[in-house]
Order: sequence, then C-alpha cells, then structure tokens
Amino acid sequence: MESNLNIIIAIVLGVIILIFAALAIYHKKLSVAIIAAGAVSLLASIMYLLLAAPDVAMTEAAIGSGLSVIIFFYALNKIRKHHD
Amino acid sequence: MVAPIYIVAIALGIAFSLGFFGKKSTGFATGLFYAALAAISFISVQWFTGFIFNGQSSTEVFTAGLKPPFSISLQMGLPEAIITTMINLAGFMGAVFFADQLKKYGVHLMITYLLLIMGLNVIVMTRDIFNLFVFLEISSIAMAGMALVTQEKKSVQAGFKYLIATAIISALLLVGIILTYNYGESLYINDLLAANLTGIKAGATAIFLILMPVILELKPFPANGWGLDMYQATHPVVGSLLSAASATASIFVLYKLAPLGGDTGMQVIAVLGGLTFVASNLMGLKQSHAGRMLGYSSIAQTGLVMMVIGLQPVLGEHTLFIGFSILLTHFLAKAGLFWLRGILNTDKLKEWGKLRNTPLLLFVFVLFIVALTGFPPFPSFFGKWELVMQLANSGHGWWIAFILLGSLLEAVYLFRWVGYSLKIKSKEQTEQKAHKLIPVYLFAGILLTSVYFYLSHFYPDSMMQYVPLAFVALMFVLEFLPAIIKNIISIGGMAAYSWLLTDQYLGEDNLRFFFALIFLVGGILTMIPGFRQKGKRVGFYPAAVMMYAGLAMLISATDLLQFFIAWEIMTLGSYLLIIRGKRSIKHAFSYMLFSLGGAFAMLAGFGFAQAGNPGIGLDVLANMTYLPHLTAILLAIGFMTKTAALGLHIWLPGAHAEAESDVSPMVSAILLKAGVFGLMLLFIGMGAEAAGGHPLVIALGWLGALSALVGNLAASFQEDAKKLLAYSSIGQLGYILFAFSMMTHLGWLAGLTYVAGHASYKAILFLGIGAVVIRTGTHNMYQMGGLIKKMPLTFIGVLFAIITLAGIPPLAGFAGKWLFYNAVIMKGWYLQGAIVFTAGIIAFLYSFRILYAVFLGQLKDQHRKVKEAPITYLIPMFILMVGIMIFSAQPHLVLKPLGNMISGFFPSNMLDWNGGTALTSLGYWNGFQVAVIIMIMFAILTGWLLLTSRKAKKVGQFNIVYAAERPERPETTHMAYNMFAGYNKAVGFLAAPGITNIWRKIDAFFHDLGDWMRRIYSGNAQSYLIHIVAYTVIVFMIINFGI
Amino acid sequence: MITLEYITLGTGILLMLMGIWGLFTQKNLIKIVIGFTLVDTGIHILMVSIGHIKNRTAPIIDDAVNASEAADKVVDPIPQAMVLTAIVIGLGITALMLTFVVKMAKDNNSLNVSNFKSLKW
Amino acid sequence: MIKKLLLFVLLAGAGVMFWTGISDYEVKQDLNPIASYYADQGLEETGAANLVTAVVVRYRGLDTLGEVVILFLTASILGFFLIKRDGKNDFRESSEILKTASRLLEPIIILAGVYVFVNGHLTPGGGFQGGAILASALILAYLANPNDSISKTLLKITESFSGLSFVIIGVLGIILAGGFLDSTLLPAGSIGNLISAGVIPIIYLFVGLKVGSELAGIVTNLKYAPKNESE
Repeated sequence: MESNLNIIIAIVLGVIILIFAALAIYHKKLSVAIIAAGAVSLLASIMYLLLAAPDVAMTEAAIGSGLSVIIFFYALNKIRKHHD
Repeated sequence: MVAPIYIVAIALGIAFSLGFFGKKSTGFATGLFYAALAAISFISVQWFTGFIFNGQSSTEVFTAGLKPPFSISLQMGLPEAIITTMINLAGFMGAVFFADQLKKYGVHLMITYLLLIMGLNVIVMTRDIFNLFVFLEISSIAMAGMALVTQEKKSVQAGFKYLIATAIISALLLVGIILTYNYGESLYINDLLAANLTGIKAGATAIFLILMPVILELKPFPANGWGLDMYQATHPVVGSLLSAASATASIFVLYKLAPLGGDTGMQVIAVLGGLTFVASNLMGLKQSHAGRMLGYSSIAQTGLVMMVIGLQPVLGEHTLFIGFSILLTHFLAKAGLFWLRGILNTDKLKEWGKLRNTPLLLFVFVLFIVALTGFPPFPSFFGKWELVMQLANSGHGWWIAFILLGSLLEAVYLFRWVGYSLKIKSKEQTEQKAHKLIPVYLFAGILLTSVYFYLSHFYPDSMMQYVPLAFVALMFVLEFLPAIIKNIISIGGMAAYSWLLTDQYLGEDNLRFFFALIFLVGGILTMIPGFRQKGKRVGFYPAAVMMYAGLAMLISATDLLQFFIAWEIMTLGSYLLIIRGKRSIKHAFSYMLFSLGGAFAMLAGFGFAQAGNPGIGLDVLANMTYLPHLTAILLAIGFMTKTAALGLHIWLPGAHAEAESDVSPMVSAILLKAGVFGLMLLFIGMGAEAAGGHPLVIALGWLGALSALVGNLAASFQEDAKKLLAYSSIGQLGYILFAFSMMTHLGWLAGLTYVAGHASYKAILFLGIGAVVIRTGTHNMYQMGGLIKKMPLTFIGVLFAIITLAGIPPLAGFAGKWLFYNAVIMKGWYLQGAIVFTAGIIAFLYSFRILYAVFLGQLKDQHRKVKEAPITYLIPMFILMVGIMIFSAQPHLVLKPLGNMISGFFPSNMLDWNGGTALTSLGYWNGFQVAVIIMIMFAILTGWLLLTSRKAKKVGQFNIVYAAERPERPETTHMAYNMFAGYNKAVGFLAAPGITNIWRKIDAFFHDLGDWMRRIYSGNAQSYLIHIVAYTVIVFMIINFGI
Repeated sequence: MITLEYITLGTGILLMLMGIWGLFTQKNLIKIVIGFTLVDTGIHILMVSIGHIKNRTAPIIDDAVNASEAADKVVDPIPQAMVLTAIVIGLGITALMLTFVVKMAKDNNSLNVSNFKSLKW
Repeated sequence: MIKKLLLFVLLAGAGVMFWTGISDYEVKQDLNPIASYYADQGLEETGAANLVTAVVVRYRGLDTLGEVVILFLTASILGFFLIKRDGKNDFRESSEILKTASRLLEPIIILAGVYVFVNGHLTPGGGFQGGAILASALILAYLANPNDSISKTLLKITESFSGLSFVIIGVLGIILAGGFLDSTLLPAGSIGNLISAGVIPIIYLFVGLKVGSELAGIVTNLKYAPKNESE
C-alpha cells in the first residue's frame, strides 16, 4: 500500500532528521553544525511533502535550508574575521 | 468614530513609508512619525471617551470582510479602549522624551518604535490566538531591538537575553496554539472560551501551554532574569515602555485569556502572581541600581495585578476595578519614574538628591512613589482597599497577609530611595529640557486628576470630608509665597476648620470635640513658632498642613475608608515633617516603616471587621463577626504603632529628637494622640464595659505599664535633651494606654486627663528645649547648664511643664495621678499599678535631670551670649501654661463634660462632682484648694530657704573645682553627664535596646533573604532559558501530579 | 496501529526536545541559535502533522480535486498557513539573534555564553 | 555532571508535558468546521485555487501583514548597527567563474521567483517562497561582486513601496469591499487564470517584493554589521 511506503519513508526521515539534529548540536565545527541544521530543514520539507503540504515544503526549503544557512554563514564569517 | 483597524493601518502605512526617507529628510520623517503616534492615540482616546461619555457600545472589527471564526477579528470595548489609550499615551510621551535618540538613529528607530506600539495595540484588541502570537512576536522583537539604543555592551547583552527568552516563550505559545486548535477546532478566542477544553487532560495541557507563555511574558518570579536585565541596562524610555506599555498589554492579554483555564487556571495565576509580588519586592530590598530596582518593583506590581486577575472567582465584579486601579497607578508612576531616571541620568540611588535642586521634580518624584506604595488618595490605594475588603468578605485572610507583606517590602526600598532624594544634597544640576519634562509633568498631572475622580466615585455626596485635602493641595500650589504668609494661611485654615468642627461636635459628640481641640488648637499653637522663619521654607507647610488635615479628617471620618484615608494622610504628612531634621533620614525611614506596618495591620483589621457587615461605617467595630479576636489585635497593633507602645516604639526617640525644633512638639504632643483616638474607637466598638475582661485589653494594660516603666527608665539615661523628652513620651503614652485598658469610668477619665496634659506639657517642653537647642546649637545636656540666667522665661515654662509631668501638685498632672490611682485601686490591678507607680518615681529622675542639666549649674563659657528663646516659641508656651493653670484650678470644667460623655460607655458612675470637688469612694479632691494650699506651702518653704541658706556661696566661673576638665573628653566632668550611672548599672538592662535589636534582626533577615534569593539571577542567558522551561515544567507537574 | 501522523508528531516533539537540549547544554552562542532553529523546525513539523488527514491531498483545487468535494479530499489548510507565517517569523528572529551574537562576539571577543554576565542580581 | 542529569530530568519533564498535550490526539477523519468552510467556500470567496493561499492572503491576511512586518522590523533593527558603518565588506573578490555564472543565473532565478509569487493562488508557492528565491538571486549577486552591491536605496524603496501598497490594498478593502484586507475588491475572474482571484496575485506580488527586498536587506546589513569594538 502506498501509505505503508509513506510510513517507512517517514520513519527513515525522522531518524535522519534526529541524527542531523544531534550533529547540529554536538559537532565541534560550527560550519558543519550549521549545515547539519540546514539539512534538518531540508529533510523536514520532504516530510511536509509527505504530509500533503507543498506550500510549507517550498517555504521550508527556500527559507529554512536556504536563506537561514546563508545568514548563519554570514554571521560566522563576521565573527571569524574578527577572531583572525 | 474611526474604526480601530486604522490604528494598524496608519501605524503600518507610516512605518513603511518612513523607509522612503534617507538621512537628508529626517525632519519630515520625524513629523510623520509623531503624526502617526498622535493619530493612533487619537483613535483610542476617541473610543475611550466614546465609551465613558457617549454610552458607546463595544464593537468588533472583522478583517477580510468575514465574521470570525472564519477571519481574524479585533475587538474594541471599554477595557480595550482604556488599555490601548494607556499604551498609546505612554508611547507618544515616550517618543517625545526620546527626541534626541530619534534624531540620532533616524528612521530605523522610528520604525521600530512605531511597530512596537502598533504590535501592543493589536495584541490587546485581537480575538485570534494565532494573530496574538504574530503580534506578540512583533512587539518582543521591537523591544529587543530598542535595547540597542544605548549601544553599550551591557544593553546588547540584555537585548540578546530578552530576545532568546521571548523566542522560547513564543515557541511554547506556538505549541499551545496548535494543540488548542487541534482540540478546540478554532483559533477564535470566543469559540475557545465556549468550548471548555479543560475537561480533558490534553485539552487542559493545550490551554496550559497558552496561558503559561502569557504569564511568562509578564516576567514571573523566578523565570524573569531576562526582564530585569532589560530594565537595568536599557535606555530609560525603553524601561518605561516595558513597564508601562508592554506589561500593560500583556496583563490585558492574560485577563482576556485567563477564563480559558477555568478555576484551576485562575488559582494558578493567582498563586504565581502573588509569589512574584512578594518575591520581587523582597529581592528589591538589596538593590542599589535605580533601573534594576524599578524593574523589581515593576515586576512586583505586574505580579499583583496578575494575582488580582487570578482571584476573579473570589473578587467577582470587583476584579476590573481593583485591577485597573492598581494598574493605572503603576502605569503612571512607573513611566514617570523611568523618565525621571532619564532626566537625572544616574542609577546610583544616592545621587537622586540632585532632585532637590528642582523642587517641582522632587515633588513629582515623591508623588509617584507615594502613589506606587498605595497611599491614599491615589488609585492604587482604592484598588488595594477594595481588594482587601473583598478578600476579607470571602474569608481569604492569608491572601491579605501576603499582599500586605509584599506591599510593606516594596515600601521599604521605595521610601529609602525617597529619603535619599529628600536629604542627600548634590551640587549637580539636572538638565532641564522641555521635551523631557513635559511627559513627566503630564503623567503627574493625570495622576492628580485621577484622585478627584476616585474620591467623587467613592463619596459622591460627602466631598466635604475632603476639604482639608483640598487645603493641602492649595498649600502645595502656594509654595512660592514667603513663609510668613503661608504660616498665616495655615493657621487661618486650621482656625476656620476647627470652628467648623466645634460647630458640628460640641455637645453632640464630646469625645470627637475633645480630640479635635487637641489636634487643631494644638496645631495652631505649634504653628506659631514658624513665624520665626525667613525665606520660603520650602516643603514645610504642605507637610504640616497635610498632617493636620489628616488629623482633622480622622475626627470627621464616619466610615472605615475615610478613617483609613485620614490616617494615611496624617502619616505621610508627619513623615515629610520628620524627615526635615538634619539627621533625620534614617529615623524618618524607620517611622515610615512602622507606620506602614501598623497601617497595614489596621487595613487587614478593617477588612475583617467589615466582613459580614452590610456597610463599612465605624459602627462595624461593634459588630465583628469574622475572626473578632484577631481583628481586635490587628487594629490595636495598628493604633499602637502611633502611640509607640513598647515593642513598636523604636522609631520614636530618633524621629522626635532629630526633628526640627518646632516640628518635635507637633509630632510628639499632637500626633501621638491619633493612636489614642483610634484605640478609644476600638474599645468603644468592642463594647466598652464588656471588653473589660477581654484578654487583649488585659494584655494591653500590661503593655502600657511596661511601656511606662521602660520609657521612663530609658529617658533617665539619655544625654540628648530631646531624646530624653522623646523617651518620656513613650512612658507617658504607656500611662495612657494603661489607663484606657482599665475600661472603667475612672480609668478613662484619668486617661483623657493624661491625653490633655501630655499634649500641653510635652508641647511646652519640646518648644522650650527646642528653643534651647536653637540658641546653643547642641542637643547634649552636658554641653548646657546655667541657662536659667540667659533664658529665664524658657526656664519658667519648662519648670511648669515638668511639674505637671511629674504629677506634683498643684498642677494638672496631679489631678491625673489622683484619678489614676483611684482607678487602679478600684479596678484592682495592683501588680500593674505597682509597675506604673515605680515608673512614676523614675519620672522624677529625668525631670530633675533635664531641669538641672540645662538650666541650673554652671553656665558654659560659649553660652555667654545666648539670648532668650524666640518670642514665637514663648507665646505658645505661655498660652499652654495658662491653659494648664486654668485646668489645674478648675478641673471640673473639663472633666465633668468628659465624665458625662464616658458615662455613655461606663454607666457605673464612680466619680461625683460637688462643685469643684471630685468625690470617689476613696476620697475627695478639689483642684482649687490644692492649688492654694500648695502655694502657701511653697511660699513658706521659699522663705525658709532664703532665711537659712544665706551662707550658701556662689561658685565663680574660674573656681579651681572646675579647672580639672579633661580636654579630650570634657563632658565627663559635667555633673549631668551619665548622671544616673548607678541606676543604670542596677536596672539599665530594662532599658537596653533589646527590642531594637530584634527589629534589626528582622530587618537583616529580610534583606539577607532577598539577597540570597536574587543569586538565581546569575546573568547567564542560558540559565535564564533553563529557568523558563523549568518554571513551565514544574508548574505543569504541580498542577497535574500535585507534587 | 502506527500511522504517518504519529511518526511525524513524534519526530516533531523529539526534534523540539533536542533543540531544547541544545539550548540547555551548548555554551557557544551560535550553537544556542542553532538550538533555537531546531526547536522551531520541530514545532513546524508538529503543526503540519496536526493539520494532516489520512489519505488526503494538498489543499489545492485543481484537476484532481473538484471544488464541490474539496472538503472531503484535502487536508486542513489552516495549520499550513500558520506554519508559513511561523517559518518567516522564525527566520526574522534567527537573523536578529545572529546579529546580536555578532555584536556581542566583537565586544567581548568570545562566543561563550558564560562570559556575558555583566548584568546580574 | 549532576547539572546535566538535572537538566535531563527537566527535559524529560518537558517531554512528558508535550506528550500529555498530544495524548488525546486521534487520527482525524474529517476537517473541522472552519477548515471545511474554507474548503467549500474558499475558491468561491477568494478565487484562489490554492486554499493555503486563500487562508494566508484573505482569511488570515492580518497575520501575513504581521509577518511581513517582522522581517521589516528585523531589517530596521539591523539598521541600528549601521550608524557608523565603514563601508568596507568582508568578502574577498570572488572567482571569475562565479561572476559569470551569477550573471547568467541571476535573471533566471529572479524570473523563477516572480513566477512563484504571482502563481501563488494557483499552485504551491506564493509571496514568501518567491521572495526568498528573489532574495537568493540578490545574495548571489553579492557573492559574485562583493564591492558592487546592488543599490541599497533601490532595495529600500522597493521594500517601502511594496509594504505601503499592501496596507493601501488593505484599506481599500474597507472602502470597496467587506473589510480590511478583503481581497474581493477586484472581481474574482475565471478560476485558474493568472489574472484571477481578486487582488490576491497583487498582494502576493507585493509580499514577494517586500520579502525579497527585506531578506536581501537583512543580508546586506549583516554584511556591514558592527565593525567597531565600542561605539
């Protein structure tokens, strides 16, 4: 059944999301952590597709994993520059 | 009517358009910015007036052309109109104050500011919980942004903490919203209210997650470190917005949403609010930073209002009135205080003495503090009054205790601050920029105007009661006049009013007439020394008139509320009088704290007394049904803080001794009688004779006797002449308390005689010694001596008073004593009587000491040029002396009518009058005869002395006997120094300051506790986050699992 | 019976909790902001899950979903609309937080949250 | 370590709290009354085939306005830091490849963004998504030419103009239709067409422009963010 497939995908997505979240929290390198957080968003947007929410998926992908990550890197860059 | 949606449209439209303006056209942008604020203020004010004056009915704005729940709606009813008016007013005035910063930061700041105010307006009006979330975020973000205006490291940190704290709070709210949507199937508040989700556990949790973030927005203790940092480190205008605008809006949101939680929710809100109120005030005790202290106070006040909201099920229809009254005062006062902080530009409390250089600002500052601490006649007083009454009516005594404790703690740090600002001199001038002063004065003006509305609301028919208050206001207005003219006006006012009272009470109610006589005639006499003053004597007349106005209102009060208002006005006036003394700062502070503590005990007592009664007339004291014993104790404590009974007396010596020379007689001879008046009302209410065997009354008898003993003993060991007199007052008031506690005809008569006597001789003594202090420049008796030659008239007055005090025939004091011992014997209180008798003997010690040390003995070299007391001091002294003489010779003129009056309460008449002769079963006494006999004896003795002491030799100034002064401690060779060292060794422990130490320990305990508690505010943003989550989880656990 | 909604709800809540854990334990300011974005994402997943109805399609009326039977064919559009709003708000807050972090890092030359305690008590 | 343990207990408590919140959750079979009203009437009332858009732009239009305000606010607050900006930026000159690629990509991305937000009433997507895409085009331009940043004034004017227009359309709703932000002040038109759904496409156009310019503005401001140790 199609919904079974959905459930399996959802479980896998959920697990990966949590793994990436752990990475985002615990990875020592900030840039990796930021990318992991972006990945969480990206995977979440796939989950939104499963949940029949294409609008949300698009927004999350564009903003959560796109712009948000860019802004993080800009900020990181600022701080790094200063530390050098 | 302009639809409220235009508040949003105008604010947003202009905020967006501000973006068009670059750096060059800031002027125009500024104009537009102010126009927007003015326009939205106008809209809300228009609705407000519409509701109040035109009977406008509330309206709901539907966006998107659809009715809710299908679209978002905004509601504009009376509460919304009031709250948005407050927000917009604070916003507009804050912006006026902010003009400098607006110029510096340009459109960015204007946009942020405008959006902040707009966001707050919407969260008040919206009826949709998700919309609430969005606009809550707007205002939080804008507020965090405003922190950057100071551009200091600290304020950036504060802004960051605020930002992440509100972000996590909003996150919780969002969870609550989606869960509520799931179970309630709507986002429209009215639908959710109807749905009653608390029935199921998950629904209750959903509601919990909506209410908890709203509570967290109000910065409840202890999850509020982020808010405190914000108050401390940001620009004062931001503080004013946080405290006046943002908190006001959040409170309204809580009010709007609280019914969702049902009764459990209400209970939780009340408890959390009460906790915040008390804990924040406790932690405020140790604050030395003005901004942070205002933060603690703001949080406490919000906690109080939160508690009121939570007590809705108990308070019923009164909730709105109570909450609004407290909120209004908090709003006006806090905004004003934050702005003052901006004007003074200092956060060190002790530097607020700068205010002294601008009396009007100082006045406004004190006004704000006084209003904030709940003094009448300001709105928050009426709120607290009603709150206490309603809580008492529903039997919630513990809540009352909690509220009053919190209020007292708040008063401690606020009045300490007032003390600094009144006393600590500073040369620094404050900057006087009109745009900064206007908001402060405007808010002070609104506060004063609100008083009129409140009084006319409570007493639409008996505004006459408040004529004295109007007179006080007049004295404030007339401050610019020279002292002499103000003195004449004050005396004239008091004379006119006493004539009015005479007309009303003479023959009708002699008890009141008697006290009116003491208060007002005493008032007039003690005002006479004021003619000596040159210049304006700024601050004296309003304070003095305020005290006397309070006393006069006490007489004419017909119900508990009027009585309490009068009491507090009197307290405030006397505080302002006492603090005028050079070294009075800490004594006035201690006076204020004891007075407030007593007043709060009284307030609780009044609350209990009227519970179960149909009205609040003074007659409820006769019909106490709810906790009658506790009520009587509370009331007695309240009154006894003014009579300075043992245990509650420690404020008195300092306050009386350090006051100005002409203030001491006011606060000693007259003010103390207010407590006596109150006690009499209480005793009469308790059913005079029936109360005779009441344990409380017996205890008070003992207390009176002990006060007499300890007071007199302590007086004997003083080096400071005024302190000696002050301690003697404690003793004398002890007699009075004892006499009244006997609850017999004779006892009361003796008591009243003492009251009249103490009023007159203590006035003479303080005037006389005050004059000596003025002339010699010292309080210390060992630095005086031999002044009889320089100030003979003063000496006569003091001698006369001492004779009366010591109860030596022929003067009135003896009449008192005679009645007193008759009463004791008839009552059969021998043991107590013995103590009082001992105390009477001790009184001779200090009587002798003060006469000898000051006037007799060797004249000090430096006093060779001392002049007689000022004539303005001598006049009242001699008028009083004449009064005492008349009373001494013809006591029945006064005692008979008093006796008749007392007969109303004690029908068993044990005293008969036969012309001028008093008869009891124990003997008789005729004042005139006694006087004549004593005069003859005195003449004979004097003659004998003159004949026999011819050999006595005058000791010259440079006699060898006096040549051995120890230069390092010259006082040790003075006869009067440590005069009763022997007695001190023997019984001094009785007068040791043990009680003072107990109070000091209590004080230290609270300060330490507060200090310890505030350690949780570690300053770490992360721990603040943990606090927020922990607070939520713990409250959740307690509600659900009752841990 | 495990359904899609329970899985996504669980994921949402766990993600939130992990984010909160990050807020609690990480000392680095940037990490704290990351923790906040995780909490936010978790809530968004939770919200969308709550609006979901089994075996229904996205709330868009097109060839597959007729206007007249839309009410029986589509999932709840309201939570989705709310999430759209919430995502953008989250971005705004994240950007602002990062700005504060940058400023603080430059002022104190540190990213450790324990070093910003000049205000206390 | 004990602190961590306590924190973990706290976290578990939070978990219990959230779990209690969804403990009565049941897999739904039907829409709730409000949602089914939207599903039934949405197309008719707004002309938008995408019901999410219908909700976002019309039914919950005030929220949308609010969220636009939040980005605007963020951009403004970032402006506080720019009082003393030094004009320099921190990015090194980028490679020639990136420059060329961006010149090629930019118009396409911008077009894609515009497409997304003007079709928001028909297909998934709308103002926010389109705006975000637009913003990324601008950011790409920065990355490629750090020293040749797009005129800030233009961004600012776009931002203000689109915001103001949004509010004006809202107010026009009061005058011409049922209330603030009522999107029916223009005829709904035939469903499925680009020019349909009343003012929804117009509103989304402005939302898109505004979001795009604000996001770009935020990034620009971050770029010039605080330089000096102490002001």
